[in-house]
Amino acid sequence: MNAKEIIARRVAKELKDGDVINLGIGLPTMVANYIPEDIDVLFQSENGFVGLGPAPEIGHEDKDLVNAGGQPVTAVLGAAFFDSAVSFGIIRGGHVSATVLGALQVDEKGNLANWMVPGKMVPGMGGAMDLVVGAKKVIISMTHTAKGKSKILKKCTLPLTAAGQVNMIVTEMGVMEVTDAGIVLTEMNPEFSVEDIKKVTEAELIIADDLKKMEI
Amino acid sequence: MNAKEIIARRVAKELKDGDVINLGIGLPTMVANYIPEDIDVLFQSENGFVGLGPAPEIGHEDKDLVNAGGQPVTAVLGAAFFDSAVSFGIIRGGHVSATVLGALQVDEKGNLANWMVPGKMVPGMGGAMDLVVGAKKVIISMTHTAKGKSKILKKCTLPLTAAGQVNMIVTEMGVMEVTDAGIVLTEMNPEFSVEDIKKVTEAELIIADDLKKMEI
Amino acid sequence: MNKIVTLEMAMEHIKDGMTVMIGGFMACGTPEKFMDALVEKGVKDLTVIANDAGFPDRGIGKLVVNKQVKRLVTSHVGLNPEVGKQMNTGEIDCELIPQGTLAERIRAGGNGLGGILTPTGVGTIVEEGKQKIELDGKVYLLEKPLRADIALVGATISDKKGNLYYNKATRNFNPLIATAADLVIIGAEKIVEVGEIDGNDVMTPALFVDYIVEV
Amino acid sequence: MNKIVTLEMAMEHIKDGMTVMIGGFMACGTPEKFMDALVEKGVKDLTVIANDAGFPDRGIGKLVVNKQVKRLVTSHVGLNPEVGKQMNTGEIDCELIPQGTLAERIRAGGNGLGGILTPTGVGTIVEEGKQKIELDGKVYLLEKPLRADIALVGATISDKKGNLYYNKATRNFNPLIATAADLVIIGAEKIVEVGEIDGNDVMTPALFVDYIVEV
Repeated sequence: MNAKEIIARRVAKELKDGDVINLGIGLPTMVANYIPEDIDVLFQSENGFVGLGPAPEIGHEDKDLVNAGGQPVTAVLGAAFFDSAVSFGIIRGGHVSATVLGALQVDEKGNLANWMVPGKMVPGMGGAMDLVVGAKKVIISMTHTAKGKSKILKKCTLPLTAAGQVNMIVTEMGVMEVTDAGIVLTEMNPEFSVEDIKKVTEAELIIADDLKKMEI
Repeated sequence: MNAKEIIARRVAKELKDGDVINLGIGLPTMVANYIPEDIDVLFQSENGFVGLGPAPEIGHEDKDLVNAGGQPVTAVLGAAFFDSAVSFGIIRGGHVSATVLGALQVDEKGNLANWMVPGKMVPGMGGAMDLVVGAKKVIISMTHTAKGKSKILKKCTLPLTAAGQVNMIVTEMGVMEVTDAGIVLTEMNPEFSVEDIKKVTEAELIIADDLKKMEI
Repeated sequence: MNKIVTLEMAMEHIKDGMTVMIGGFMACGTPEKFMDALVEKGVKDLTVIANDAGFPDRGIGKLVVNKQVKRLVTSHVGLNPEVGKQMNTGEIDCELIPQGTLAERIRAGGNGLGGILTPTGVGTIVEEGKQKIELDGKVYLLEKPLRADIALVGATISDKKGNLYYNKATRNFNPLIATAADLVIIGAEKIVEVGEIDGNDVMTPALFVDYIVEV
Repeated sequence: MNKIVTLEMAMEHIKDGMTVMIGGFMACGTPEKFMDALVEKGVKDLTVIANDAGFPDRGIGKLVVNKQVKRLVTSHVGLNPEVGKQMNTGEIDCELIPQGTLAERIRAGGNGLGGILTPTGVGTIVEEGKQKIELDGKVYLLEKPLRADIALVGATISDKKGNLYYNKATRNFNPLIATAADLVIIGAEKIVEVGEIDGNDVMTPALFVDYIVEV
């Protein structure tokens, strides 16, 4: 199982029956593949609907039905469409149970940077700032390091997406919760040791008293 | 022709092809009866639709279709229904060409009082405050006096509905425009003299150089 | 998740002293069966947020007549003389709000906004106690969000998941209050299978809905 | 009043230097024929307000590639690398706004609000130059309304008076911009008789619409 699959499988276990979930593009999108069959989860697509389904078969694309990345998707039975003000009313108003997003950097205060690298990449924040502020739970799903460098920092150096909003970080190495005391490692992938993880994490890691094996 | 009919007929002449009009309850509602046949006017009902039609025949009431007074009405072909936020977005956003309302008092600054008499009548402002602030043109349609007392004052004494928003006043005696200089009598019902009108108007009346006969 | 419950089960959530938003405009679109059930249940000291006070024998008016409402936040009480009487005796506390402002404040409460700036009410007693903000030469009132413990929504059709459709003038405040309460209970005239309301025509997405009662 | 015009007649209203809102989300729901016509017409120095910059060969992106946009007010430009290039050369001025804030600012512009308070962007560079307001212990940014000279709206169906219906994800910013411009031009895939869109299902009432082009 590769790192991304480990992460997506673990994040999927966070979702509960009746949840409304917004998945970011890239790795977070993979979470949809691992939802337990016995629960009913609705995916919200910030471009204007709830009830996002999988990609259509080739030749069955509907030009009027795309996701927030502009890619053809399908809608499940019971989907509902709305305009962008309603869509972000749902997001900002706390009606999304959780948003799963990637990150460039996260820090001990729950700050998140995932929308620009000054002078290099300025794609715009799209809906990310609203999602991170508005969703009831913010789950960051990302590989633990980028080119060997830690992405979990004492303090973000890139421009923030939002201050103090991250609740949970899931990487291929483990699961971390952001608390008032700092970042707590609550689950660990048994392929790694605590020392392995600390070595590639710039932030101070608090090890949970009841540190568990990461369920995947 | 009684006073109310004179007023309603004259107000109807202010309306233009393509206008979106909100009529208050009571006298203003009568305006709908006198719209010229060659123009297309849509009536907005602040409880949530545009395309208000006349009252239904007895026995043909639709419980789901009432006006802002809770009375059964009909909808014209091409009517559109919406929620109260959209309804007042239309009103506050300047998308209503004119609102026609009654008044307890109007004054030289274009102030309007029509929603409460302290200690006596406190029905609530309903949509009146938004209508008067938001509509492109505010036309007050009312009998010139109440129990012999002037309703067109130097300064309103009752709690205001809105400050400085009235554009035009139509009574059975004439038509007045509210300008920066004060209230200008622009048309007069030939049954009255300028002196007759001045006598029952507490506000200073400026007489238009081209004072016309009131068209009804 | 089954959201369909009986009238009795739904009404159990409403307790003395709660803040309840109720949909409808002069009783059109108000879930009337919920009003009757609340009268029967006798729950009291309610704060009711709604467009108007209905009529004495119809809509929200029934709760007022039965003296179950301690505080009423509304735009219009003129068609229910009982409110005026109870205001005079001090039995009811009534806060009057311009209708458009009431709609926006509820929308703000449901949409995570900290407030909105409106020109409505400037220069009137509505501005008392409110922050005034001048922007680009125009003065606005800062109006704060409204939320409730419970929203009682009247819908024409609900599907089994809670996607809602309102007929004609019954829509009014119903979709707004459905966003702005901790618990949202629907009184639907008809419950249909999921998919029977086209996704384009859904006026309140099911994600806002907690319980559905066929009334 | 006949609102139905030809593409050429509609495009005559768009002049150099104007502010134009354009509907659509990554080109889905964007009136594509209007984009092509504007490229052909060569109108320049536009300020464009839209969710995103589309793709280089689709949607709003075409106007950027053809260097007709002086200023872009948007939430996302990541799928159109041409914007980044023109930002570096100073040919385009790009203001990035969180998507939900952009939607609310346009809605405020069309609904007569002086602004809205949002928690989005607090503690980020988005707050630079903006008034911060603390209410009940929470900090918000005061975001001001946006309006335009022209709105170019993509609709699936318009009736002959301009009542509009948007299919699925094409709705996005279209109903919002239809409220917030001095002149509103609709590119409709299909024009039907008045009454063919049920009044309950109208998503933009005709009163907002000035011109309709069948595209």
